Amino acid sequence: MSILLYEHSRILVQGITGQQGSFHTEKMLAYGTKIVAGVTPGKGGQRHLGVPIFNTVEQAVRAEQPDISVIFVPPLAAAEAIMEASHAGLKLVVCITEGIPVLDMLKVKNFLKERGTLLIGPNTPGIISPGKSKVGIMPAHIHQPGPVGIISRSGTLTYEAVYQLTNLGLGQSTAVGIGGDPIVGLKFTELLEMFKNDDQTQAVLLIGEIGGTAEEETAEYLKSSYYPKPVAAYVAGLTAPPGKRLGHAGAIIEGQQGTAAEKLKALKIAGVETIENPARLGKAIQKLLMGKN
Amino acid sequence: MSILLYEHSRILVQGITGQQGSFHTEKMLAYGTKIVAGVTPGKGGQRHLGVPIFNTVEQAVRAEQPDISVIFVPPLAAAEAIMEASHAGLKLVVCITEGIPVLDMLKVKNFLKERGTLLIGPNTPGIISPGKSKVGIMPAHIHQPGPVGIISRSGTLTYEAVYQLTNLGLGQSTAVGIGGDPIVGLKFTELLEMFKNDDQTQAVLLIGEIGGTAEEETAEYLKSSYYPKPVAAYVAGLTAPPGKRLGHAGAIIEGQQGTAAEKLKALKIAGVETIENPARLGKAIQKLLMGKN
Amino acid sequence: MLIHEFQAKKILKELGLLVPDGQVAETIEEAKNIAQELGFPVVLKAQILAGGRGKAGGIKTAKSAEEVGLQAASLLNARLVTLQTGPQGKLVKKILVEKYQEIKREFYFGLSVDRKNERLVALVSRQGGVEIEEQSRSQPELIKQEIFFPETGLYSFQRRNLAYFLDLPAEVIRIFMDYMEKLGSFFLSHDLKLLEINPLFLTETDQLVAGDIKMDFDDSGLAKHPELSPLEDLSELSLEEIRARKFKLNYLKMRGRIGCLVNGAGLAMATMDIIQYFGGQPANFLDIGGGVTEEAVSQAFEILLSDREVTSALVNIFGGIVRCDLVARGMVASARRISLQKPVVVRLEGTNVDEGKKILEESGLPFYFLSDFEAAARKAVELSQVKLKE
Amino acid sequence: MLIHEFQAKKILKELGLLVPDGQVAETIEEAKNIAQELGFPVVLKAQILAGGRGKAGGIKTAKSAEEVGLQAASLLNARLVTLQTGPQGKLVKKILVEKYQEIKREFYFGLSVDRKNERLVALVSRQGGVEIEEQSRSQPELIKQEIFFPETGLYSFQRRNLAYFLDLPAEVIRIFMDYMEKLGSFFLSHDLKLLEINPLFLTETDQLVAGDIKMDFDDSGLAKHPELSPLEDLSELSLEEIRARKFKLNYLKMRGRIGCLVNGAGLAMATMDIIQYFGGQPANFLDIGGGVTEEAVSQAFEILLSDREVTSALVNIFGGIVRCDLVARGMVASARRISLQKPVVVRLEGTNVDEGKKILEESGLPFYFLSDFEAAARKAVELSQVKLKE
Repeated sequence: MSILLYEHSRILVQGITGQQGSFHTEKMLAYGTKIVAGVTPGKGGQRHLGVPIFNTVEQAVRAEQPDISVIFVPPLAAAEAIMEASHAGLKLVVCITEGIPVLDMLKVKNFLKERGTLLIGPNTPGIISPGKSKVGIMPAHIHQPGPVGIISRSGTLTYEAVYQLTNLGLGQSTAVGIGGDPIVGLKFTELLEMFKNDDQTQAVLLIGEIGGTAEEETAEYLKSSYYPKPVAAYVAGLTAPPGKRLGHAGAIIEGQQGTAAEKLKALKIAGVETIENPARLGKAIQKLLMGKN
Repeated sequence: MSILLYEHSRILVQGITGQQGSFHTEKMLAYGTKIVAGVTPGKGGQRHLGVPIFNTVEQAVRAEQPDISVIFVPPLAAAEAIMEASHAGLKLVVCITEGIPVLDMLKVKNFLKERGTLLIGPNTPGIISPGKSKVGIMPAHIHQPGPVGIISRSGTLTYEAVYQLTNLGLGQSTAVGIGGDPIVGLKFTELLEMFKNDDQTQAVLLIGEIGGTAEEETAEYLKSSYYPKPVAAYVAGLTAPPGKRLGHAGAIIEGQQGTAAEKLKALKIAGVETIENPARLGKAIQKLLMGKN
Repeated sequence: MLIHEFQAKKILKELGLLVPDGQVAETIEEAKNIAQELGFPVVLKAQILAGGRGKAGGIKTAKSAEEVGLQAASLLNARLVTLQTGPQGKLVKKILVEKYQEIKREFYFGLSVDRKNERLVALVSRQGGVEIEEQSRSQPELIKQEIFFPETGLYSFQRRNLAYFLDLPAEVIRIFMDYMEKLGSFFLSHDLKLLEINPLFLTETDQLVAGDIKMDFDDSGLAKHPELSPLEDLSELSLEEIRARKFKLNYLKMRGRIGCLVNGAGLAMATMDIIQYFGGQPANFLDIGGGVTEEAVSQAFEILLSDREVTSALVNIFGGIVRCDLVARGMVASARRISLQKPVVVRLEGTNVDEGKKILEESGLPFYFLSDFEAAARKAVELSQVKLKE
Repeated sequence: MLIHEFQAKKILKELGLLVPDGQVAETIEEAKNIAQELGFPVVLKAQILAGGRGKAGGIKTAKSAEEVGLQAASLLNARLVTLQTGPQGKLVKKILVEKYQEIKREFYFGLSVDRKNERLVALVSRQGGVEIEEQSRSQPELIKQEIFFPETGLYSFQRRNLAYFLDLPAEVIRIFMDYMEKLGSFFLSHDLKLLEINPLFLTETDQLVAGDIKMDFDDSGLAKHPELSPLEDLSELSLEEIRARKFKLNYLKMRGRIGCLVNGAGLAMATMDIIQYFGGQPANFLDIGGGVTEEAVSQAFEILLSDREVTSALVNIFGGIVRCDLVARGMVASARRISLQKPVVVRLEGTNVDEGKKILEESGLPFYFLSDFEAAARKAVELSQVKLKE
């Protein structure tokens, strides 16, 4: 039945009247996402795109009981926006904003840990459960409902993967962008655990990239949990030079840590179907699903 | 078998070379307390009263594996001393120091919460399990082993209670001073829970005082837990004027909160044997114990 | 440590926040001059370290120099009795003369330590100028709070939550958020226990102005902030209290006839309580503390006995850290100095008790020794009711 | 944002910490003058934004003015190749001339973000001057770390733990604790990602002096600290990189022959990877980003095609936020400007793809359209191997 995001999920948009917020709220509404409230301090009481606006998340929560908040506020205000959502009782926050300082995110993580709020992102395209709801900025039309769960550190590369899958007739249960920053909320492992328990999902595609150790930890998790569903993985950046940031704040090989080769190796050892040709993301999953049936 | 402090408990003294630290370390050693290490930055490597000194708690822990740390450092250094002990892995800290700022203590409580360290005090005479070990500054000779657990916000008043009990031939399982400050570590309820599970303890004497709501919370706890052992309580300060601090930083009636009368009333309703005459602390317990047998 | 309204307002001004124009006067003449300079009407506010001044007539308005003179005369050097001063009231030595504010609304804003839950609380009310504890019971819907911690302070979204709760005009939201930020930082950096702005005025020109302020600093935190010590006003203390402070004695004057000298706060309270239990009234709370010197004991004893109301005394020492012989020596020294005439019941227990008793006995002074707590209390009560020999 | 050693040392000095006396020189003459003033011997250190200078010959000692001249001449305006610069090395435009330090011991002190565990780490080593990552594997017993968080910083007991671990002389313990406190505060207040003092000298006179410093600021935090922006040195960037930055393009020059223009960092990396997978070499990483303008696309395309090494290009756009028509318009504009002569393979998908294709087709320019990712990559590789028409 998909993970995190469902047909009935009630969505709050923080920063709804901004340029990005407006643009994507419109697209989300068009997809059928139930956007029940927006927050822009100072614009409370107005409506925007038909959605009621509140001055604070707390007021929005009281009036409209949203389940999920999606954040489109500028980078230096975004950490507070995440905490505000958590403080107001939201259990899932999706932060689209790119460029939040690392130290701010460390504070956010400590804040959320104590309150049990789940975070997706920041610097993520968001979440889509095709045919049900979309909370983010991904182009909706390439998606279709189906058996493949996707977890990705990248935006457009996820669209590429979805596109390949859809062209092969393979739909997606939920596609989740975990964000390209060094410090993000939910990571591969936590989402794999959710996909494990999701009936709709029959295989999972992981899209990693250079930097950090999230893929290595994932390999460890998959091995030790005897993960029951087939998993394929692609790791972008085999050609990336060390010490340089490649677009995402988190995509950087530091010292000897974070190379794509090491990550692929670890995943392969853990039994993951590793993909070297990014034009074969869909095909790899197709093979896994066929092998399964 | 007593609570918190046992015959074999290994004790570390922070601030062992200071005037207070020295004086009481000597008394504790005389009582038979197993003091295995002391900490005074800059004096590591020396010995004091036969006890090896270390520069940091961490070094002391590595070398001597203490179970409990007792703190005699000055007020503005004491909050850090508590955190240092917790950081180094100690599971129980007894802070004798009086005069730690309230905001510092709030930080300490947050720090300890995350690490699972128990704190007794600050501004406490400490803990004694008569016949076994003493970690604190109470006069040892008035104590004797026996069936009465004592939990008190006061120092000398506890000695008074112990003295009355001992004179009646009633010994103590463990006597714990929880401290006279507004923010302290373990409170009545947590210690009552420990006494509940302690075979040696057959009755508990609570000594409260004006200020705060610890006694009211205790009444709540006793009621809702159907506390199985008899409990007597005295609350000092029936004659105390409002808005004035009576010695202890925590002993102040603020607004309408914290009067002795209210506290006694709550405890009485909860089934506690309340004592109005502080010369009858021992007698009240004697009565309870006789009623029990 | 409580400080005066005018002191707290000076701090606010230094933080860049608004308070009504005004100055402190100690004489009627000064009050008139200040008022003339400010322009009329003005408000005269008695400066005492206790709340409840408004209801007690400690705050007056004046529309002319003449009125200022009359009001100032009625306030200055009078004893003001409010719900918080106790029946003896407090002597008014200073009045704050302020320009009268035209206001649209008044709020409450407070920061405090929530002792029970071990956290800090920022609280606002839509209607200030009233007693907040009472309001929180009678009209909780007017009140909103945000909890916070010293490590992180008030988050800006929390300040925004509070600001929007007050339904402030759009332009004032930011100002109030800034207001809260500055006060929150000051609270944390200076170890306050309580900071209340009540009322907080919203003026006709949409300015936020602190009508009245209460600031209570954590005594235990003062050692970190030596710059605050000049703010301490000892003039409201009794002479006995000032003397006791000098010797680091925890002393508090009460209204009874039986002086108490005890070590330990809990035992000192219990001693007061047992006196009342047996029908007497304690004349004071006195905890000589653990690190007391012979000289301090001697001072303490002298403070007790020189109280004219006192007709007997009860010394109750449970020697732990404190040695009974030291206490005895101190007592004898002062008893000799003031030639003891009041009956003193002595109960000594604990460290060096025998030596202590011996010293007292050998002094030849009229001490009554009773080792039983109850008997000692009864005796002290009994003796207090006997008329003193002239 | 990495800054130079001499810049970081200036910051340390402002924090009241010790660094060797010295100054920056851009010419041999300047170097000689500085050295004369400092007295001999001196150390000359090439100022480039990369580590590994010591082993690569970027740090020299000189005992006389003559030697300074020779060494400065060998360093200035030469390209220094270290393990961290890549094979093309970095042009040395400045050298730091410092007084030589007599030292007793050298340590390592570093503050960094532990990305995996989402916390901060303070780390010391008993033996500095070596590569710490390697040392942590080969001699972990020399190293001690304390973790901390931005809300609370390094506690003083943690600094004490680190100080005592280094077996510092008693008098130096406090100095080092103060050292760590100042740097810890600076790290937190200025959004650093990494701060390394390596080596940290203990001089013969028991002073702690920073031998070398690396400071890396979080790019995302720079907006909070406008005062830091003058520290940014763009002179080590290629002209292409400088131009790309101006238009907020994520561009990185590589050494291959196939230029890439992609939207999205992940897809851009994947595009590089697929080029290599089919035997080609990417000439660059280029993510035009989500909020790109037509002008920026046009600049990006021009940067690609004007690279002399580039023999073909692959444009891979998956239009989400980015509209294909906008990209197409930008491409056509620049292709016309520079009269496109290199073959360009174009793959457009997503938002407004048809309009985009139409614009490219109607331009009459020689674009190769391939909607399949793999086919597009193969074609780009194939074309890169064809010799350009003269």
